[in-house]
Amino acid sequence: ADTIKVGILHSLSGTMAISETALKNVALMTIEEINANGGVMGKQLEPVVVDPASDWPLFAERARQLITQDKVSVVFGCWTSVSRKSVLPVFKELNGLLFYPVQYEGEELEKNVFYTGAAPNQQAIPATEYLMSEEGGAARRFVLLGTDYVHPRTTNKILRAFLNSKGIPDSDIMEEYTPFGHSDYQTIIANIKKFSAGGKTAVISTINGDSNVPFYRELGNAGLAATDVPVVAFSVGEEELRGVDTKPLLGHLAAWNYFMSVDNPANEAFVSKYRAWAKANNVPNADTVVTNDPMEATYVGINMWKQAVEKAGTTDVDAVIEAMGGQTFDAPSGFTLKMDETNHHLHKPVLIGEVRDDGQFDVVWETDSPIRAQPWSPYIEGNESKLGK
Amino acid sequence: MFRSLLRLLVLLIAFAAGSVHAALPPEVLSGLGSKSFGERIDAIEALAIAGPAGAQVLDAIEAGDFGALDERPVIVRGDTVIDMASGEPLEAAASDVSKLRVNNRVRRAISTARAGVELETGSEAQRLAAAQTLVDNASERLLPLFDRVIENETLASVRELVVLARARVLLGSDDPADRRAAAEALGESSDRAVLTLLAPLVERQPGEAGAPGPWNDPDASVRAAAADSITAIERRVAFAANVAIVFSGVSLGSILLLAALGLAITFGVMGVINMAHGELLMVGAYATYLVQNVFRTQFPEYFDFYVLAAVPVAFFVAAAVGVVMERTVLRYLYGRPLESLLATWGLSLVLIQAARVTFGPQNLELSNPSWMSGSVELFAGLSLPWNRIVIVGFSGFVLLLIWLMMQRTRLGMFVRAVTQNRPMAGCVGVPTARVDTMAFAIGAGVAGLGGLALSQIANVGPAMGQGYIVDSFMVVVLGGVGQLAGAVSAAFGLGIFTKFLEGWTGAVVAKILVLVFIIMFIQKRPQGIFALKGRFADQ
Amino acid sequence: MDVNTPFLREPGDAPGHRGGPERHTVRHGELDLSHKVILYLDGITVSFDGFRALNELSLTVDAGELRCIIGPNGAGKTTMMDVITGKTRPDSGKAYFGQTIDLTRMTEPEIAHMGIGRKFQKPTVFEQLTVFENLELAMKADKRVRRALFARLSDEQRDRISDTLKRIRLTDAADRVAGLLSHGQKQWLEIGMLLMQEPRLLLLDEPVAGMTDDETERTAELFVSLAGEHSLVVVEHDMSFVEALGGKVTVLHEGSVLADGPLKDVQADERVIEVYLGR
Amino acid sequence: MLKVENLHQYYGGGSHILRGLSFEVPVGKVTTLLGRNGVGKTTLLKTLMGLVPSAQGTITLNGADITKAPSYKRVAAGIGYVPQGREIFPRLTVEENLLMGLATCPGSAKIPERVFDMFPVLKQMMHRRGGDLSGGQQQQLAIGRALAFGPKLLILDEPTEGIQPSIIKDIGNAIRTLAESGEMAILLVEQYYDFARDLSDHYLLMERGEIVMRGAGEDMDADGVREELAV
Amino acid sequence: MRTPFTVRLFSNLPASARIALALFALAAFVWVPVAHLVLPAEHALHLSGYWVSLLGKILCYMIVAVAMDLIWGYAGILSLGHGMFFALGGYAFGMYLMRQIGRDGSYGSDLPDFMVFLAWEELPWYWAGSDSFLWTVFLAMAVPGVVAFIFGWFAFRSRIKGVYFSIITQALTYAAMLLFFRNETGFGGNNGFTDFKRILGHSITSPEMRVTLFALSALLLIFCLLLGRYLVTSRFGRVLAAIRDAESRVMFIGYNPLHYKLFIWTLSAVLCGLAGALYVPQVGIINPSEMSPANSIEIAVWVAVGGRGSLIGAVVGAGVVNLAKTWFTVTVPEYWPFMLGFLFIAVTLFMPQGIVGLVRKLFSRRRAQPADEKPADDTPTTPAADAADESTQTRDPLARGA
Ligand SMILES: Nc1ncnc2c1ncn2[C@@H]1O[C@H](COP(=O)(O)OP(=O)(O)OP(=O)(O)O)[C@@H](O)[C@H]1O
Ligand SMILES: Nc1ncnc2c1ncn2[C@@H]1O[C@H](COP(=O)(O)OP(=O)(O)OP(=O)(O)O)[C@@H](O)[C@H]1O
Ligand SMILES: NC(N)=O
Ligand SMILES: [Mg+2]
Ligand SMILES: [Mg+2]
Repeated sequence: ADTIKVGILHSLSGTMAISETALKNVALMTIEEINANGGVMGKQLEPVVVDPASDWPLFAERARQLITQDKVSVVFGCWTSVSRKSVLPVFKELNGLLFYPVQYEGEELEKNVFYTGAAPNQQAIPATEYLMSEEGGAARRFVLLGTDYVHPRTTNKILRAFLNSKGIPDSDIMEEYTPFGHSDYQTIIANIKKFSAGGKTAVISTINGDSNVPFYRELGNAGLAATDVPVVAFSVGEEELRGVDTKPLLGHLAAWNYFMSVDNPANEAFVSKYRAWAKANNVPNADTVVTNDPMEATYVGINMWKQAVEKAGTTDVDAVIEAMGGQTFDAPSGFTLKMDETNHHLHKPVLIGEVRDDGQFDVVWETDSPIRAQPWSPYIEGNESKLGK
Repeated sequence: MFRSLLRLLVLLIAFAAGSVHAALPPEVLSGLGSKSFGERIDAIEALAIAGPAGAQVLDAIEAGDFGALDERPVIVRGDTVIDMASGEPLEAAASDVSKLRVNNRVRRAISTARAGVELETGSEAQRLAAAQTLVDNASERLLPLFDRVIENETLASVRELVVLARARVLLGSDDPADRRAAAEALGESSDRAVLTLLAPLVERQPGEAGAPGPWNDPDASVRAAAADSITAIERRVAFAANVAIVFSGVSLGSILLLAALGLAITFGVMGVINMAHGELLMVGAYATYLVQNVFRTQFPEYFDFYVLAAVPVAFFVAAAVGVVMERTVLRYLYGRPLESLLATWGLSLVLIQAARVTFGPQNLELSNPSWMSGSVELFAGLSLPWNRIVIVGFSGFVLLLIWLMMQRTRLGMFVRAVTQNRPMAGCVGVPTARVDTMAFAIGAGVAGLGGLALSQIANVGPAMGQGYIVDSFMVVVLGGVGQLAGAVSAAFGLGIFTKFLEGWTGAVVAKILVLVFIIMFIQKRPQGIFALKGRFADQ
Repeated sequence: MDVNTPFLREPGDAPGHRGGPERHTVRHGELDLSHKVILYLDGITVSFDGFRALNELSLTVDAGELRCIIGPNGAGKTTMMDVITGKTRPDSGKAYFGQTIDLTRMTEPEIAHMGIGRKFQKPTVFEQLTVFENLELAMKADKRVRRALFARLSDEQRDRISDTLKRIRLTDAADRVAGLLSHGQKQWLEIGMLLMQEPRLLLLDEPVAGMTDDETERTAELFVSLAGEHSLVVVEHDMSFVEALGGKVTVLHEGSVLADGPLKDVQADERVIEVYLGR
Repeated sequence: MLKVENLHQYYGGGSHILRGLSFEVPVGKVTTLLGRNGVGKTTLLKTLMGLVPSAQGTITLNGADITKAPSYKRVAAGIGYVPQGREIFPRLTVEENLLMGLATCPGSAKIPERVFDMFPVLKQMMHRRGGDLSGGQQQQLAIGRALAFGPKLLILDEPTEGIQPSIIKDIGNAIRTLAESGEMAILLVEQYYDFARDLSDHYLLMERGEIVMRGAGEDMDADGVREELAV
Repeated sequence: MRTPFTVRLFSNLPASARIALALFALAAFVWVPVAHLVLPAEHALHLSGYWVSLLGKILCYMIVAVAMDLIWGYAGILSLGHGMFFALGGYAFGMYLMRQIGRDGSYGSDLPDFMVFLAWEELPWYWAGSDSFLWTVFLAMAVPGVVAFIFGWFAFRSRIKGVYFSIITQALTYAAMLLFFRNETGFGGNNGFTDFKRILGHSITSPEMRVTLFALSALLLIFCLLLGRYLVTSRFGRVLAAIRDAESRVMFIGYNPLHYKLFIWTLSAVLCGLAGALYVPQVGIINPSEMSPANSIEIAVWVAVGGRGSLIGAVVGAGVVNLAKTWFTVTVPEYWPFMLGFLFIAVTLFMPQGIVGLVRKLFSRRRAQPADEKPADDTPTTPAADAADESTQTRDPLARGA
C-alpha cells in the first residue's frame, strides 16, 4: 500500500472521553503535520480512529481489530492503566506496537509497548522531594490522598516507602482514598485540616478525573490555602483545571513533565499548531483548548516512531522497536528527550508547577536535565533484580 | 533580630528622605535574588516595612512581575521594564528579564510581613486579617508589636487574636510565669494546632530503661495550666468537629435531595423509570454555564447574580427538554415502566453525546459567585463554606415548591390521580396527556434546578449525570416511591449517616457500608421508609 | 421427603420468619376436626390507624357447614377473611383451623396448603395465563418447586380440569388469556380455581357479584352441593342468593357479630333491618 | 341526548365485540342495558367513554359528534361514568376522589351535599384513602364521584355490585329522582334483574355484541327478558 | 423418572426451533472451526481470530441475556445487578487463569504479579485451590449461586418487589464494584486480572483454544436455551408467570413464591457466572468495571431490545445490540451513542415486544389476514388505545414488578 495505517485507540465516549478525546485530537494533528511534511518514508500516514468507549474489554477487542483487520503498523492509545493492561496480551500475541502516553504506576515493561508518560520516579518522587525542601515549604507531614485504585495505591505505596526512608514516621503520614467519582470532600478536607494542625503538612493527591473538581472547590471554600497546606497533584493538568475556578487554588501544585506554559519556541509552535488544528476541525470551544502532558507525550511518541521507522527503513514492528532505542526528539517541554536504549521509557525532565488564576501553571521547580525512568521502583520489594532495567 | 532592627532603622531614615525608589537599599533588593531562602525572606520583611515603595515591590513580586535584568532589580509592567533603583524605564525587552519565582514560601513570607505592618496601620478588616495570619506565624521578633497592639488596639477580636499569638510565642519563654500565663491564655483558643504546642508541656522526656524521665517543663504550675487549657481546647474542638460532621451530613443530604427531587416526581409520582434523569441534571448545569457566560461577557458588573438569573433558566430549559422527551417518547410508554427504562436509557446516551459534541468532552468551568465563595466562621474552629450553606437553603426552597405543587394544587392531585389510574382519570375529565406533560416538565425542571445546585459544588461535564443517577434512585426508593417526605428523610439520613461513617472508616468503606445498609434496610422495610400502608399497597 | 435444600422444602417445614421460636409446626393433612369445628375465631381485633375494623369478633364454623356472612359495607367481612388467610395479622385474638392449627402464626401459602381456599371480592386471576393454566395451577397437587419442575398432567388431572371448565362454562374460553375475560367470566374462573384446589374450607367473598340471576342460582346450587364435603363461608349482599344457600346466617356490624341464625330470623331482626337491609 | 349509530368495535387483532349497535338514551329517562356475562356491555360503555376506540359508527351527544373525542372532552360535554370494578384512585383520600369528580369544574367548586346525603359513610371516611375502603364503600365512592359534577348523562356499569341492600334501595331511589328531575339521561348496565326492572323506562338486551331486544321498562317481564338472560 | 431429562429438554420444541438449533450448532461446531483453523488466512471465507473472539464474547453476553430473561421476562423480577454474578464467575475462573501464568509473570514469582508488587507474602485463603481447574469452574458457579441464594433468600423473604428489588440489586453490584476496586480485596484492584497465558497447560492464544472456548460458549448457550425453554413451559414456568401477575393470589392457592423465585434467581446467577467464566479467557481481562451499575442496566437493555419474555428475543437482543455497538464504534466512533440511543428509543416506540415481537407480528399478520374483517389497529399509539390495553392490567407501575 502507499499509505501507512496507524491506529488511534482512545475513548471518545464513556467516562474517559473527558481526557482521551484530546489525545485523539493531538494524534490526528501530529499525523497531519507529518503528512504535510512528506509523510514517513515518502508514504502518507492514514489514521484509523476507533472508540473503545471506556470499556476495558472493548479496548482489547478494538486493539485486535486494529492489528488484524485494519493492519495498522502502530497504535497510539490508552489512558488508564487498566486499558493498557487489557490490550497488552493482544499486542504481545500479535506482536503489535503500542505507544502509551500517560503517567502510570510502573511495575511493567513490555517489549511491544513504549511508555512516553512518566514512571513514578519521574513524577512522584521528585515532587515529594520538592515539598520536603526548604523552598517547597519543608513539609514534614504528608497526606496521601487518592482515588481508590491501582495507580494511586501503588504510587502511595512507593511514596510511603520513600518518606520512611527520609525519616518520616508512619504517624506523620495520612493515607485516604475515595471511590471513583466521589464528589463530597467535606470530611476529607476536615481531616486534612485536623492533621495539618500537627505540623507543616503537604497533600499529595492522586485523585483522578471528575473528583478533582469537587475536591478543589471544597479546598478553596474551606480556606485551606496553598501557603498553609500545599497540594501537589499527579493527575491534574491543564485539561482538568478547565473545569475549576482556579482563583482560590493559587499556589497549589502539580508535577508533570510538561506544562502548556513552558516558555520555549518548540512549545510555542506546538501550542499554536494545536490551536489552529482545533479551530480548523471545529473542536468545541476551540478558542480555549489547552495542551497538557499526555498530549505532549503523544506528540513526542508519534514523532519518535516516525524517526524510528525512517531509521529502520520499514514499519516492521521488531525493526522499529530496535530502532526506537536512543531516539531523541526536541520536545515542547524544552528538553531533548531520549528514548532509553533498553527500558522503553523516555528520559524526561520533571517540572513542578503552581496553579495560576488562569488555569495554567507556573513552573516553580524543574530538573536540570531529563531523568531516566525506573519502571521498577526500588521502593518495592522484589524489584532488586530489575533495577537496572 | 538585631539585623532586622538595624535594617528597619536604615529604611526609616531613607523613607524620611522622601525618595521612593532610592528608599530601597540595593542590598534589600539583591537579597531577593539570593539563593538563600533566609536572605530572601529577610529582604521581604524589610520591604514590608518600607512604606509604599516596598509595598509596590511586594505587589510586583506577588504578581510575578519582579525580576532581575543583569542582576539589576527591575519591575516589568506590560512591555516596559522599570529599574527599581531609579524608577526609570529601561531600554530592554520584558523577555530578557529573569523573573523572580514566587512560590508558596515567598507568598507566605509576604503575607506575614505585610500582616506585621497592617496589624498596626491597616483598616479594621485588614487588622483582623493580619491578626489571623500572625496567629499562625507568630515569632519572637513580633513580640514588641504584639505588646503595642494589645495596648492600643480598639477591636476586641483583633486583640484576642493577638493575645493568643503572643501566648504562642511566650510558651517558649524561659520565665515560668510567662509560660504559665501563656498556657492559661491559650486555653481560650479553639485551634487544634495549639494542642500540638501545649502537649509537650505535660509530657515527660523518655527516661532510662522505660522509667519515666523528667518532665519537659519543670514547673508544675505551668503543667497544670497547660493541662487545663488542653482539656478546654479539646472540648471545644470536639464540639466543633461534631457540629461540622452534622453540617456536612446535612449538606451532603441536601445535594442528594436536590439530585433526587426531580426523580421523585418523574419516577416516584409518574412511574417513569427515568434513566435520563442524570442528563436532566446535566442540562440544568449546562444552562447555568451558559447563563454564567452571558453574564461574564455581557454584564460583568452583575456577575455575582448569575446564579440567581440561572434559576429560572435552568428550570425552564430542563423543563423544555423534559417536554420534548415526554411528547416524543414517554407519552407512549405510560403504564409500561419497563419500556421507559429502555427508552430513557437511549435518551440518556443521546443527551450525553449531544453535550459532548456541542460543548466538548471536558468539564466546564463554573465559578461560585463571590457570595457563595469562601466560608463563614460560625464560631472558632467551625467554618462552613458558603456554597454549601446556600445549597442547603436552596434545597429547602425547591422542596417547598414541590410540596406546594403536589399537595396544594389541583395539578398535583391530577398528577397523582393520573398515575394511579390513567383511564379513569380521563373518565372524570382530566386531560391526561396535558397533565402528564406538565408533570414531567415540572419534574424535569426540578432536575434542572438540581443541576444548577450541583454546578456550584461539583463538576459540570457531559457525563456528570451518570454519577448521580444511582444515588438518586437509592434516595427515592429508600424513602418509599412516591413519598416526598420519604425522599427527604432518606436523603438527609443517608447524608448524615455517610458522614459519620466516613469519619470512622474512610470514604470507600463508608460508601460500601452505606450500600449494604440500604440493602439491609429495605429488608426491614420492603417499601421504603415511608411505606405506603393500607390494603391497596400490596395488590 | 429426602429434601435437604431449604428452598425445596415442604412449605410447612420452612422456617417461618413470622413465627416465634416455639412456632407451632404443622404437617400436611393434620387438620383435627374432632370437635366438628373447622374454624374458630375468638376475640379477634384488627385496627387500622385507630379504626377498629374488627372488634372482638368471635365466630365458629362447623365442619361441612355452609355459612353466610352478611353485614353492611365496611362491617369487616373482607377483613375477617384476610385474617383467616393470613393476609392480615390480628392485633389480638385467636384464629384456629380445626382444633390445633393456629392460623395467626402461619404464612399465606402455609394456610392455603392446610386447605383454606379463598375467592377475593375483586376477582383476581392470573391475567397472563390462559384459563386452562389458571385451573392447572390451582389444582390440588404437590406445590413444591421440585415437583413443579417435573410435573406433567396426567389424564385424570386433565379430565378434572375439563370437568371444572364445563362447570364454570368456560370450556370455549379454555385457551384464552384470563386477562381478556369479562368481569363475570373472571368470577367464574376464580370459583373454578377454588374448586380445583379442593380446599377443606372455602372462603367466598361476594361470589355472585356481577352474575345474572340465572347464574346466581346455579352458583347457589353448586355451593350447596359442595357443602358437607367442604365447609363454606360465603359473604354476599344478594338476599335471594343467601336464601338459596339456606345455611345459617351471621350478621356482622362494626367488626363484631350483630346477629345470627336462620335467614328468616335475621331478616326480621330490627337491628339488622336498621343497619343493613333497609325498609 | 345520547345517540349511538351502527357502532363496531374489535379487540386486539380480530375479535368482533360490538357488531353494529344503534340506540338512543333519552333525557329524563332511565335506559337499562342487559345481557349475559361477556356479551360486550362493558366494552360498549368503554367505547362510549372513549376508553377504547370505535372502529366504525358514530356517537353523538346532544347532536355533537363525540366519536373521536378523548375521554376528558366527553366528560366536559357532560358524561358521568361509574365503571365496573369501582376504579377509584386508591392512594387519594375519599375527599380527593370526590374532588377528582369535579375535575371539569373550576377549581373553587365544592363537593355537593347530595353526595353525602346519599352515601353518609363517605363523609365519615373523608380523609381515609380510597384504597382502604371496603368494596361496597368504594362502589359508593365511585357513584358519588360520578354524580359530583352534575352530569347530563350518567352511565353506570353494575353500580349495585357489592353494596348492601339498604343502600341499593337508596341508589334506586336516587336514580329515579335524578331521572325524574328531567335534566339527566341515565344509561344503566345491570345484572340484578329486579332492580333493573323497577327502574327502567327503556331496556336494551344485548347478546354477542348486538342488541337483540328492546322495549319499555314495564314490558320487561312480559317480553321475557329474564328468560333471555337465563339461557 | 420416566423419560431422561435430556430427552425431555428437546421433546417439546417446535420443529422450527429444532431446525434453528441444528443450524446454529452446525455453524458453531463445524463452520467456525473449519473457517478459522482449516482455511488459510488468505482464503475469502477465512474467519479471523478477531471474529472468533468477538463472536465468542457475544455468545457469553447472550447467555447472560437468557439468564436475565428467565428472571425478568418470566418471573418479572428486574435485576440491576446481574453484572455482578457475571463478574464473580469471571473472577473465579480468572483466579485459575492467574495461577496458570505460573512463574511467567513479570516478577517470576509463584504469586500473581499484582500480589508481588503489593507485597503479599502468600495467597490469601480464598485463593486456596485456585490452581485447580475443576475447583474454579465449580467456584464460578458456586460463588454467584451462593451470593444470589443468600441475597435472594433475604430479599424474597421480606417480599421485596419491583423497583425496590431492582435498586437493592443495583446497590449490591455497586458495593461489590467498590470492594473489588480496592487493592486489599486481593483481586488486583481496578486492573483486575489480565495477561493470561494458559488453560490446562494449553496456550490461551492458540487458534485451537480460541475455537474451543467459542464452541464451549455455544454449547452453554444451547444448553441455556433448552433449559430455559423447558423451565418456562413447565408448570414451574407457569407458577412463575402467576407470581409475576399476582403474587398474593399464588400464595392463596398454596405455592410458596419464595422458593420459586429463589430457585430461578439462583439458577440465573449461576448461568451468569458460567458465562463470565467463559468470557474472561476470551476477552483476556476481568476487572471491577464489569460490576458497574451501567453494565447491569445494559444487560436489561439487551433483553428489552430483543423482546422480554422470549428466550430467543434475549439472544437476538444481546446479539443485535453488541454487534451494533461493535459496528458503530468503528464506523462512526464519535457518533455511535446517537445510533445506539435512537435504536433503543425506536425499539420501545415501534416494537413494544422487542425485535422478536415485531417479527412475530409481521408473521401473524401475513398469515392471518382476515378477509371480511378489518382488524383494529392494535399498536397502542393513541392514548385511548393505550388505555384500552392497559385497563385489563394493573396500572400501578410498582405492582408490576417494574
Ligand atoms: N388498611 C385499612 N386502612 C384503613 N381502613 C381500613 C383498612 N382496611 C379496611 N379498612 C376499613 O375497615 C372496615 C372494614 O372493611 P372490610 O373490607 O372488611 O368491609 P366489608 O365488610 O368487607 O365491606 P363490603 O361489604 O363493603 O365489602 C371498612 O370501614 C374499611 O374502610
Ligand atoms: N382487552 C380485551 N381484548 C380482547 N378481548 C376482550 C378485552 N376485554 C374484554 N374482552 C372480551 O370482550 C367480551 C366482552 O367483554 P365485556 O367486558 O364487555 O363483557 P360484559 O358484557 O361487560 O360482561 P360482564 O357482565 O361479565 O361484565 C368478553 O368476551 C371479553 O372476554
Ligand atoms: N495510568 C493511570 N493514570 O491510570
Ligand atoms: Mg368486602
Ligand atoms: Mg361488564
